[in-house]
Amino acid sequence: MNHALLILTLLIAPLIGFLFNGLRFRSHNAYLAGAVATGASAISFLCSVTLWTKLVSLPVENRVLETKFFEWIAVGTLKIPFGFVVDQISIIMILIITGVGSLIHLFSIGYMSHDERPSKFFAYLNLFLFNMLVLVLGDNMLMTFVGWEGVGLCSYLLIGFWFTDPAKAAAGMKAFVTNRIGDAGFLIGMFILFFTFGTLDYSDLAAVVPKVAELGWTGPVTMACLFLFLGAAGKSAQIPLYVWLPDAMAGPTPVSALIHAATMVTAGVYLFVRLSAVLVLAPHAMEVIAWTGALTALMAATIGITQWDIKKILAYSTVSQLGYMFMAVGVGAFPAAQFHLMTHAFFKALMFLGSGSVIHAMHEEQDIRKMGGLKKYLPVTYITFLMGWLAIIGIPPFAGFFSKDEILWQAWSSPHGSKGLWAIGAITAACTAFYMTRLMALTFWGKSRVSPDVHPHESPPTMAIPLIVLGILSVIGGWIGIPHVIGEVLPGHPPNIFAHWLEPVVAKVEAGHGSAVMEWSLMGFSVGLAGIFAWLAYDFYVRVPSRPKAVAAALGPAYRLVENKYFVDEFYFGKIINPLVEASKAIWLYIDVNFIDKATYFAGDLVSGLAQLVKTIQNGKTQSYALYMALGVVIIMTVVLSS
Amino acid sequence: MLDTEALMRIGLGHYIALSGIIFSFGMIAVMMRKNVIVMLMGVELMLNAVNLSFVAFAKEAGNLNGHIMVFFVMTIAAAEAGVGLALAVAIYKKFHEVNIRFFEQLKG
Amino acid sequence: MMMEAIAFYMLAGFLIFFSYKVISVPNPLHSALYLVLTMLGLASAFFNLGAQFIAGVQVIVYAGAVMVLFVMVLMLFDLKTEIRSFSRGLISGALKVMSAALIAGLALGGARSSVTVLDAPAGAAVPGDVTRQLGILLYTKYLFAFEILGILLLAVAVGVVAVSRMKGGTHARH
Amino acid sequence: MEIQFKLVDFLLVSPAVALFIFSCIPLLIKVLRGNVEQNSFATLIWGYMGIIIAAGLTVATMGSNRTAFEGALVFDGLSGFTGLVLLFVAAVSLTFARDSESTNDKQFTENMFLMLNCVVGMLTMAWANDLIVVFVGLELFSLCLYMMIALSLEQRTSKEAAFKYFILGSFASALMLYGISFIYGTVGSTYLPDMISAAPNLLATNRLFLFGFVLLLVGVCFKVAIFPFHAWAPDVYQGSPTPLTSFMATAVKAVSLAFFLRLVASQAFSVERFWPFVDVLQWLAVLTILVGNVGAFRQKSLKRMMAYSSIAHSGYVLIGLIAAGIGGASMLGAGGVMFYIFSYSIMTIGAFGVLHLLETRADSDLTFEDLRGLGRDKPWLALAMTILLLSLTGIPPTLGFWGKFFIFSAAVKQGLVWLAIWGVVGSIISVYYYLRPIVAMYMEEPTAGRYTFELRPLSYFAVLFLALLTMAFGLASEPVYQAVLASVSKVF
Amino acid sequence: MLLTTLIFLPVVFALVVAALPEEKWVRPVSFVLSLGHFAATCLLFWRFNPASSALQLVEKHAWVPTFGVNYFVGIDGISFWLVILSAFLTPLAVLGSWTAIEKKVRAFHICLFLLLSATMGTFLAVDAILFYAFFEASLIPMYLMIGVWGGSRRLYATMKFFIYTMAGSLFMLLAIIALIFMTQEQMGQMSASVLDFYNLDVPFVAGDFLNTQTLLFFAFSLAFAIKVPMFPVHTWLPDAHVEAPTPGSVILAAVMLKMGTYGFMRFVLPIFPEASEYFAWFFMLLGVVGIVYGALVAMVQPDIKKLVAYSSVSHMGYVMLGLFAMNLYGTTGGYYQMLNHGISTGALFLLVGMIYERTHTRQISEYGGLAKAAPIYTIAFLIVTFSSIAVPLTNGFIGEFLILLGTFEANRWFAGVAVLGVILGAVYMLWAVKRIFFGPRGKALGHYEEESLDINGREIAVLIPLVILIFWMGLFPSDFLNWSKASLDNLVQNRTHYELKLEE
Repeated sequence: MNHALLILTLLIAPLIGFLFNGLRFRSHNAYLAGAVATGASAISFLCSVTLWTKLVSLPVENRVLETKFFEWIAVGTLKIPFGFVVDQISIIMILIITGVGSLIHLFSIGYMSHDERPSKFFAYLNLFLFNMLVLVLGDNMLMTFVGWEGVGLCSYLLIGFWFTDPAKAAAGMKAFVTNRIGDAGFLIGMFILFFTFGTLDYSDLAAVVPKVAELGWTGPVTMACLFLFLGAAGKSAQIPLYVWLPDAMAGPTPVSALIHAATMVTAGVYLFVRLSAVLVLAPHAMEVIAWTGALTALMAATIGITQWDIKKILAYSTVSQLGYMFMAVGVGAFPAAQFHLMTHAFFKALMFLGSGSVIHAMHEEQDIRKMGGLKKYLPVTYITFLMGWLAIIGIPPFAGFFSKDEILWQAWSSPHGSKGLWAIGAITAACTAFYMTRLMALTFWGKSRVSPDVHPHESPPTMAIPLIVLGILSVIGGWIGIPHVIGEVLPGHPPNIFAHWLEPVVAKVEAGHGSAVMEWSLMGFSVGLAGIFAWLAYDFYVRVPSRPKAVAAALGPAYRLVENKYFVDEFYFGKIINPLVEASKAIWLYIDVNFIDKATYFAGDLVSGLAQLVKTIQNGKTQSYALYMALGVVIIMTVVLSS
Repeated sequence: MLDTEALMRIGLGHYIALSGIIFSFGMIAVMMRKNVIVMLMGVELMLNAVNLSFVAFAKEAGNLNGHIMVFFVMTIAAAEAGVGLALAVAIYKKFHEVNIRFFEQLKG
Repeated sequence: MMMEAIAFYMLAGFLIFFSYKVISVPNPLHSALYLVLTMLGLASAFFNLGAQFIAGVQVIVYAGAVMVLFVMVLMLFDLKTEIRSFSRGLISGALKVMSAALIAGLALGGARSSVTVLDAPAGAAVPGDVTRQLGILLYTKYLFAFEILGILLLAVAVGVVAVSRMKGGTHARH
Repeated sequence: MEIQFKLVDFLLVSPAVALFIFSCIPLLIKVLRGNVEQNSFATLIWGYMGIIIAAGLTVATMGSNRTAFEGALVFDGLSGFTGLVLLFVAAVSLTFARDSESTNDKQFTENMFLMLNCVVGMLTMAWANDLIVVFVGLELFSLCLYMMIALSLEQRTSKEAAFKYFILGSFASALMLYGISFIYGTVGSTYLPDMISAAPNLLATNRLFLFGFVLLLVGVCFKVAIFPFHAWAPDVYQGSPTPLTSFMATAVKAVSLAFFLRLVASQAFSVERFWPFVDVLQWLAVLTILVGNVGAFRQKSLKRMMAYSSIAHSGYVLIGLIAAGIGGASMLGAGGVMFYIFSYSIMTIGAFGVLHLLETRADSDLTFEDLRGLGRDKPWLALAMTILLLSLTGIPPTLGFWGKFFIFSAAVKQGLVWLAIWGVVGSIISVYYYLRPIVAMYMEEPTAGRYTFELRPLSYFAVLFLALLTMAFGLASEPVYQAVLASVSKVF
Repeated sequence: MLLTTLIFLPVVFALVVAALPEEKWVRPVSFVLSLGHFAATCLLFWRFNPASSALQLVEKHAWVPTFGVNYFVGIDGISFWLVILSAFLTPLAVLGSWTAIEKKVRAFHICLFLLLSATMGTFLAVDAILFYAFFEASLIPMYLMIGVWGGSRRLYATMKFFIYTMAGSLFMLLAIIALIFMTQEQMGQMSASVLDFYNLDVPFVAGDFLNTQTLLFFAFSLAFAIKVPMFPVHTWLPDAHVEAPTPGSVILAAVMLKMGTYGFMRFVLPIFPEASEYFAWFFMLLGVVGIVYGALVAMVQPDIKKLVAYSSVSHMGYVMLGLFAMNLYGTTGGYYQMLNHGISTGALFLLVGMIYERTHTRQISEYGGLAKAAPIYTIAFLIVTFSSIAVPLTNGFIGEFLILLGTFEANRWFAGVAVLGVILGAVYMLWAVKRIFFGPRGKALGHYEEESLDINGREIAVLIPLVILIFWMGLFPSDFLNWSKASLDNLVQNRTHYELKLEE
């Protein structure tokens, strides 16, 4: 099978799954729908694996499998092929997408078995898969944009899947609109790039951009990167556009796992890894990205500490982790960003699925205050969730440790990085450890607070298997990216396979300045910090359950600020959206109805008034008419004779 | 200031002035009298004034077109009088008065 | 010259007086009678201007026939002196008088300023036998107009009869 | 001096003679049969015969470019074309008159007699080449009209209309006559070519002539209903029986405008002294358009609305007249005017015809409400009315569009763009009131069974035919325009 | 003869419909006839040569030769798709109004056919006067459609529609007349042919408003801007749309609005190149304002149809923006957006009409939960919504993207503001979708059983071609743009000395 056909199959399989399930959307047969969808996803995964093997067999410097199906848009010099490229970056992405995707599909069969519209759900899921694949495989920015909007669309559909609840429908809309704001930025970024470099093709861009760099003329590139970052911020939930992601938890939990943790939200990171060659030309933009990422990470992590909804906590955690990734992008650590993307996909998908399993077991209960002590009811879930927990708080040798530490180290050592960034990253890591442990503690440990009429039960195998697989991945997923300093001391000196793999395709930033000692000590510091805060959380929520309240009371307004998510939503609604709606109403009323229309009526009224005048003059008196004539003659004659 | 010489030398101007005055009286009758028959008389007066100026001009111009015109005008004036009076009679039959103020139905 | 002037001014005075009376007396019958006098005066003016035939026609047709018709109709109506013989409205009244006066004034002014005409010798060559010339003109150049005049009179006759026979007319049969 | 009658003169005026003779025949029959009204259809046939023969004779003499009676009459394209329009209009109006409640009574014979003689008067005016003849013709048709209006069975308003028209018409005639006397006094002749050749010179030097010329135009403006001499029109049009309104609104305007065209052909407008008057005329055109359109804006009575609209149309024609008068490309203006006369006559008489078909009583005064349900009950009539109204609005490809097109073209060509813009503004206003009948016919809730009566077949046919003509000549306007250009080519 | 046939065949069809013995035959016969007309129009795919920018299939007959007015029709790449669009939508309108039009069915279809004829003529006329004639004539059937078959305020709306449009176009008539005389001065003989107008040298003075070209430019622009409609002369559109019956709305939005933009492409840009360029910023500004304004106002509309109508204002703002960007991207995008708008807004109006037939309300507040009650309908609506808000792989995206690209090239600030339309478009459409389809059952759904509100086979048949086109146009824009490419290139590249040659 040649690669074009493989790529086609890869793309078409979910599409066929979508059409199959979409056309029989009324069906209640979750197993058939799930089987088809999962099958489609699995086929894609197989294709991805095959492509990977093909790619590996190619020489390092030319690991590209390209195919152009047809010319999509061709106007003037703008030539956009419907083309896809599999290279070192996209292969990782498609492996994650189809791999994790398949698992989540599998999980969904069980999860959605009692739903009213399983076919619809799987159709959307497949459609999402298709769009995500287009996003990462597209060989030019516009194709990426196609997928970019497409995944947004599917996200919209899936968040609002249970649309009869207005809040859920609203969440979907919020997600789409927020994404659209980003998309607008993406568009402008594309325009700038197009008119600066004359192409939107990734390979062409990579080829052309350095030449521009020689001119030292980077203004447009900076602007382009900032606008693209707006797009990425929308998609990947960064400040100021992160607000949609917590709300997006309104969707079914597998959706949260797939879209809002593992794949879609990382698209922004992917974009910048893809455009690393451009981004490195814009150091100012990188700085903005890094700091925004860091701040997002911190902010989301702090919010995570105060939340009670299991999925919300995970959502804020996702935002926070995405912040990490952007921090990595911002400091030029593209492989690190991509690496964290991958490990995060594993453990966050795992945790979401785990939470799904919990919610499933708890009969749609999401409030962790009503859980506790679930480990004895849900052993598989508990164990796998534990893996995820360890991974995310960065305990070696779990996956998260390697990727997160890599980022922190780069933030410290990269020429684009700074101590401040590192510090924020470290604080965030501490917070992460705290809120994740809190989550574990309240859900699985301690005393059960489950209401008596709920009888938690372990999930069926279709749900368990993905958990187990992802759990394993969360443990071992990081081992392909072992940092140099650790690799050195480990037996067999495992190299940083991941970084090497990406090396040919991402822009090189000059090596960090830092000694191995420093790296070790920072590593130790952050792990220690995580450990301390994890213990602290354990202490708070398991050993002395009364303490959190006391602390919260002691913190007072600060706590309320964080608990209410810094009032960002309130700010957006109160200060931007509602005024906009009111202003629109005012515009409609005062400009359209009362001004333009009134102006029209005024013309009518004017004529009407004149008509009244004419009618008054036309008074029916013969002698008045004679007078008009006489006056007419006199006036005409006066005018004629006087000149 | 009065140019007695010019005033004494009776010429066309004098007749034009006379006809103008009579014409304006006719106009005033038409425009101001309420009795339709007097209005008709006003029209006659106007036509007569015109006749005067025609005749005066005919003398001036030295041809008879003016006279022909006067001849026609007189005939037409007579016919007009006939028509007008017939209308007046029709009005009178209905309202027992011949006041123009009855004719203000059509307006606006 | 002098005599002519005096005669003209007397005539003019009478004419203006009579015509003023026509429009100002409240009794329409009196108006009609003043109109007769005006027309007679005009006839003499015509005569003065060398239009003897026209003057004759004026006396016979106008002062005679037409005015008889007027008077007859007025008698038929048996109108009393009108209490309000003028239309209301001070402003419109003023405008009416003013515009009428202005038209006369404009005519006069026009005549005054048209120097070429005014200074031309009055009473140039009017052919001697006016009536004959008139007849010839009527039967040559204005023959058609003359015929049309005939049609006009016929039409008016027919029309007036028809109007009179209408419901509400003098000769209505129902 | 020998008095000679030239046979050719009589041949040339034969249309008028024929009309007169045929108008007398039914009258004579009536009188000889004991003054009993004969079958109105027979009377109508006599009238038709007269008109057809007159039309045939007009066509036969057209293009001869002769003068008759020592130049008192002229038979050029303009008079011929106008004559044909007049005869056509008369034939249609006669049909309407025969079918109308207000005119088809015991006196229809007299009505027809008067109408045909009215046409005789109009033909005279169209042919006239001498102010005396002009005046006689004008008076003949005016007097006939006064009496015809008075003859309506409708008692009150028709009398009022007749009387108003009569008084104001006489008043205007007197003014015009006064003007003619000044012209005569200054030119020394009533012969129109004399006046035309003397006009440029005299206008520049002689105020009396200026005054006379203006008064003459005022007389014509009265007939055409140009502001401020328009005030009679709404009242008279509304009060008159509808067949007569249609006749008045079209024939009188046609002949008066044709005469106006002769006057502006004198190149009087190009005399510098006369420019103020041309300016005044432009303002009058604007005001006429505005007064007409604005006046029609809020009318309830359809006839009154149409009356105001006809004032507005006079304003449009006046634009063309000015364009024709100021020289340069006069043919465009003159052609536009004649075309407008033609198109306006067909549209307006058709629209009045529709109204007359719907009048069930002699004193009917239709309002917009009365049209409700017409689209359902009388679809073809409603369609015809729609076409005619759209044509009056100037929507292509109807006749009315070309009328406006030619007029505006002339204005644009002559640099009178501002007049054209006012014309456009007027047209926009007119859209509103021309569409209101369509709204009433099709869009408002119909009242039950209002139009269940049979339509008079002849008039019905005539209206449909007019609507058809409106469309047909709209689609093929070129032949008409060529004919029109040919008709004015000798005058300009 | 093909073009003449296309123009006048509908008139014949109207007569056929008028002559049908029984009213129940009117709908099927009209449908078949309109399909036949569409089939005839499809002959253009064989007869039209897309490689040439020249005017093709020309027919020319003298009409009013005195003024150089001819019956002169021809087709080029610009008119090509608009002609096809008009012909394509008419059968759909007939099918879509199968049950919506209850009274005077025969008359309605006659109007529809006459309208088709007029729109065909408008797009095919090459003679300015002929164009004007068709342009105006198209008003009448639409006027009747709104006025007779419209909603409760139909009289107000139809009057407003007519007067607004007429007001603009009359000034255009004056401008056409002036151009005709200009041909006489410059070429020695009067001609109303647009081809001759292109060769005119219309005097232009930059900076001075009262110069010939500027005045003529604005006279034309006013007529077309009202038709488009551009802010601030758009207020007739919401009223007209709200009151019009479904097929009327469809044709009005999909075809008649295009007459305005087509007019800009056919007349304004090539005849007045300097003035267009000089005032491009102004029209771009109006376009941008229209985009944002239309979107904002659409957002707060309580009535679905009004919302769609204001969305039209917004979308047409994009078209104008693209056209006045005056580069290849903008022009191509603008042109493509014209077609997109025809498809997607046409479909939206059809959809709104379908649900209105069932619930008899268009108040958004009375809806809710429709997705459960009418799933297929919801799917269709969503697809069209996504097309309308320009989600990639639907047609709307291509147009919007190219327009924004072109605008960015011409003026980045305008592009920056216009991009807001992308966001706001999503806001107003999705908010409406949310309120109509999601959430709990609304009042309007009343007593309807689950899924009983869903659309039937006929309605699905109406929507399927539109949905197919949405994706086809989104996936393979070249299939469409290739037919117009030569003409659009010609328009952009030779704008200052634009010329249209005649084929053969």
